[in-house]
Amino acid sequence: MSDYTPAEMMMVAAARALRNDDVCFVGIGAPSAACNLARLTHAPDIVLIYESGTIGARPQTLPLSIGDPELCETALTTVPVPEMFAYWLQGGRITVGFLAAAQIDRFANINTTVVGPYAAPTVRLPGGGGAPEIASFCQRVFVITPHERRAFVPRVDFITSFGFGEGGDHRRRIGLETEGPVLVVTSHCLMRPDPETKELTVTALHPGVTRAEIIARTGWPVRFADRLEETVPPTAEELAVLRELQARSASGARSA
Amino acid sequence: MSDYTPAEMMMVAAARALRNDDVCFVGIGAPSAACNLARLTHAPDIVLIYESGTIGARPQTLPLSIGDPELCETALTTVPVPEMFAYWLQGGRITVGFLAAAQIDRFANINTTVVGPYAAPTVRLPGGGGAPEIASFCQRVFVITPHERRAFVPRVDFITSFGFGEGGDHRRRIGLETEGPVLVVTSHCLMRPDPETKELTVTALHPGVTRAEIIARTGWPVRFADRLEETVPPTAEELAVLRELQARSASGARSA
Amino acid sequence: MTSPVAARRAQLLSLSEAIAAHVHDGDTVALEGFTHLIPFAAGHEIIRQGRRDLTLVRMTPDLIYDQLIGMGCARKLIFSWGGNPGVGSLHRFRDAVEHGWPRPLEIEEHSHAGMAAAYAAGAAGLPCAILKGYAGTDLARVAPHVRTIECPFTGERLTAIPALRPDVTIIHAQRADRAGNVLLEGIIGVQKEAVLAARRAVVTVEELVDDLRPPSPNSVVLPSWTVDAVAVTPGGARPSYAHGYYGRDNAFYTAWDGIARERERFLAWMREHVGGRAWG
Amino acid sequence: MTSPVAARRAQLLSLSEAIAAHVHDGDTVALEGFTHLIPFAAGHEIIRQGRRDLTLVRMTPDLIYDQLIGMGCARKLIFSWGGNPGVGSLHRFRDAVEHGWPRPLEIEEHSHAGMAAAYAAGAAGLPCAILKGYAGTDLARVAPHVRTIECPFTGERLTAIPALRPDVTIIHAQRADRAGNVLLEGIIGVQKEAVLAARRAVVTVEELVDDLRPPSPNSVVLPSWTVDAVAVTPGGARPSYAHGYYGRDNAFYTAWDGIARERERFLAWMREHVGGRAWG
Repeated sequence: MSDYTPAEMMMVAAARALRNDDVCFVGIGAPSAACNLARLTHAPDIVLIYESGTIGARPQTLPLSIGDPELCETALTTVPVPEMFAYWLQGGRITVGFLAAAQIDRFANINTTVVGPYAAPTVRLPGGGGAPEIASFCQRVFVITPHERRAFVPRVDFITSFGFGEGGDHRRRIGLETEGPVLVVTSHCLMRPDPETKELTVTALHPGVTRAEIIARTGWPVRFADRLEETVPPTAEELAVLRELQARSASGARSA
Repeated sequence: MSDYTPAEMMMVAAARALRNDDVCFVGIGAPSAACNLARLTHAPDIVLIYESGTIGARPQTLPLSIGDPELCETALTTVPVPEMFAYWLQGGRITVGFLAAAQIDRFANINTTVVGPYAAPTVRLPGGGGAPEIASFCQRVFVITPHERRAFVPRVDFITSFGFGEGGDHRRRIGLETEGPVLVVTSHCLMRPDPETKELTVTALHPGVTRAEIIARTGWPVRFADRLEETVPPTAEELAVLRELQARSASGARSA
Repeated sequence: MTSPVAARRAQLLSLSEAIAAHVHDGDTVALEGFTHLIPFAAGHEIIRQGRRDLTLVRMTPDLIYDQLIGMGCARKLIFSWGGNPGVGSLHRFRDAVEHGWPRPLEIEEHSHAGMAAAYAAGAAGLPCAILKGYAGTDLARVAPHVRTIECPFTGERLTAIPALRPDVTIIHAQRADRAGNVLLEGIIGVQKEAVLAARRAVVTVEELVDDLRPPSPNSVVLPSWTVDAVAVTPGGARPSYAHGYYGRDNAFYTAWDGIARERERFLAWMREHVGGRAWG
Repeated sequence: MTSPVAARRAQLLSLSEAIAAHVHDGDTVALEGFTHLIPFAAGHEIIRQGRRDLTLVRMTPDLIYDQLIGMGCARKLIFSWGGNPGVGSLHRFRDAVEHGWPRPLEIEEHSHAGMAAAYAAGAAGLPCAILKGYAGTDLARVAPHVRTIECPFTGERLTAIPALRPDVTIIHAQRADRAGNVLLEGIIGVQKEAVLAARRAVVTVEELVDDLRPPSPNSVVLPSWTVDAVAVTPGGARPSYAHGYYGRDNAFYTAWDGIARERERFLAWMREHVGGRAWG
């Protein structure tokens, strides 16, 4: 079994959570890598949707933007952006939405808007984009983000995308019928919401990762599942496909 | 000057009211004949829009339905029906809308829904279709209809398409910013709303038509303009183009 | 944990199997196609299978609903223009509304603008659509489904219409590929909205192909996972038309006026043509 | 008696003429194109002509608004995602929001869903859009332009967003014909809505052709009478791309992170490249 990085483990673990019959709303970066890795391994029929309007895209390289030419060229169809958000996302046709996070809290609320107060931020982040409605209207949300203490905070500075709010049945109370963030894939572990409280709980450690590391990298007193599993390391095939995909993409990004 | 029918005079008079820079929302039948006659004579650049979504159609025959193949084949572009009504008609991009009427009253309100009570009609007519919003959102509305007493009634049984309501500033009072039915072209005359009261007033008689005939064919004590004009009879060219168009269409309608 | 949405993929069925599986007595059924691609063959199969108490939804009922209504399949009609385009009345529709023959027909009437917006709202998962239409009309007065709503920014009064959510939408398209993806082109009407607004969708197609060959990245394609059944039905839109396949039978639309005017002649014609095949 | 709508026909102008005629200090200006067909050349001409106090509208500000903001053209930004796609921050946008350099920047922030719906409402002549979005978000809490409205049929609480109506929308398209009709294809984004929502519209195109050759009856075509000016501007979308003409310059998007990080290097780069031509 070959050597691999925590980032590779993260993308492989996220890819494995996808099913062949999923319809995914894909973000750029790690989510796109995970979705295309799944498509090129165990989920050949998975449907990938990018918010630029491309439905059923099958890129051979990882797009740098959500509107790269290859997405449209390989898509089953391309629709206008207002239609994408109205008929396809809000219409409830997406099974899995991927989100990345600058900050995520113990109830999987996500901040990609500001660090500090909204009116006078110390760091102005890009903002919501498609994320707030991905969090509301996809059947399930997978969060994929490196496990660093500055990202895993007790309470986000700004709720860009609603996870479980203050926990419990908060989603239902505000009228959301979807499942929300059922899985958080980090560079070091997998977290899932507690069935009752909805607090994020570590359910699997990636190979070689200790509880102490997770505790040190998490900004709240993190809980671990009673039956804590160990993630199966990336297979040679998973690593080969992922690295090929990223190599092709890197060369693409260099060329004009 | 060749002989012609009242229906031909009506279509020719309607065609003349159109300008080369008009954008017309076209209904089937006489309106379509008038608009295409205008396009093939004095208004070659006129834009014809059919509610099936075809924009800039240039049919060589008169369509039987508003969705005949030739409309799409000759159109500049074809849009979905919801877009047609939202972005193009409600969006205020149409200068002239044509309406026909089963019943029209002295304030140019139009009924194409029922004769008799709505719940138990003696005659069930097709209904509104595009007409209610054509009447609201086109800059100007032209009504084209044969002049028969059963059609020109004091008060319509049902307001399918709002003209001037009870007259005066009724349109403004209900929030309509468009001009409304500024011209009614019949088989026997032209009528225009009085600038103040908005009551339909005869402004021109077609050649050979008498005031007595108009009075006999109109269900209310109809008023005549002080300066009553006589419509210029159809020219040889107008008749030739109109008859050619209708001949081509008739043969089209016979073939499968 | 997979949602029903994901598991959904179009099945390739015969027309009779597709109608039997997806159209039930009492359903709200939309057969859409705005003068183009009207799913006549599917409508005839519904008649042959003797469905009853249907709520029929169509912007322009056209001849196909005149036939379904005249054969007694419908208890209610939701529509926006009920005529024979360019010809005149739909006599079976009129007979049902004016005389309750063969049975009374409840109607829910819209304008085209309102009904198109209601389908779009259904496709978008919204409970209602807003528009500026129906100003000053008696339809706004008599129709309980036309209400007003105030813009929270300008205070402007707008019209609200409830979203349309048929139990099943049936359309006819030019072609489908073997995965069940569907393509339509030409006058596309309100079909995408009607399919996406419905709980189930059945599509009849002219042909099954290996490659949809969409003429542009933006032609209307309905992915396999938005459709429940595809039935290959060549000529399935006649006497309406299929852009690129066959023309509109305007002569038949004109002839229908005479066929449908009297009950007996209508019934005889239906027995002869829909019991068997409708158009050669 | 002819309305302004009818008289309107696209004029063929040079890019500098088009910007001078249609973009004024203080205007609300939308340059749209969702990663594809971003009108960079038009944005650079606005910078060269020294426009000030603009309210800039764009779902994804992208590099072009980073440049306009960094050069001090804008007093306000209306947007829904302000990053360098796949790369990271827009440093000039951040500097303006975090430190008010070169001048304070007021922001009106949306989600993509809300902003796309706001353009569509503008195109449809509605005062507002309704959607189910923003549930539980702090944006709904801090943004005065996000309000709630109740469905008059179900009582469901919906989100309302005011319609977007720019003074002028500028887009880049593949081609226009000599009558001024415009065609775009590929990822079509929100351009149709942005053009139809605006009081004025300027379109830069790769080429002028005798026949638009629309690849299907349903490609996105903007009729001449919906556009005020067409300016032939080959390469006008670089470093974005024009489907069928040239690819996206991903390497430049990556390089921009270094160019824009420091004020001095940014200013030097702009002087050198936008004073003259931006990309070879």
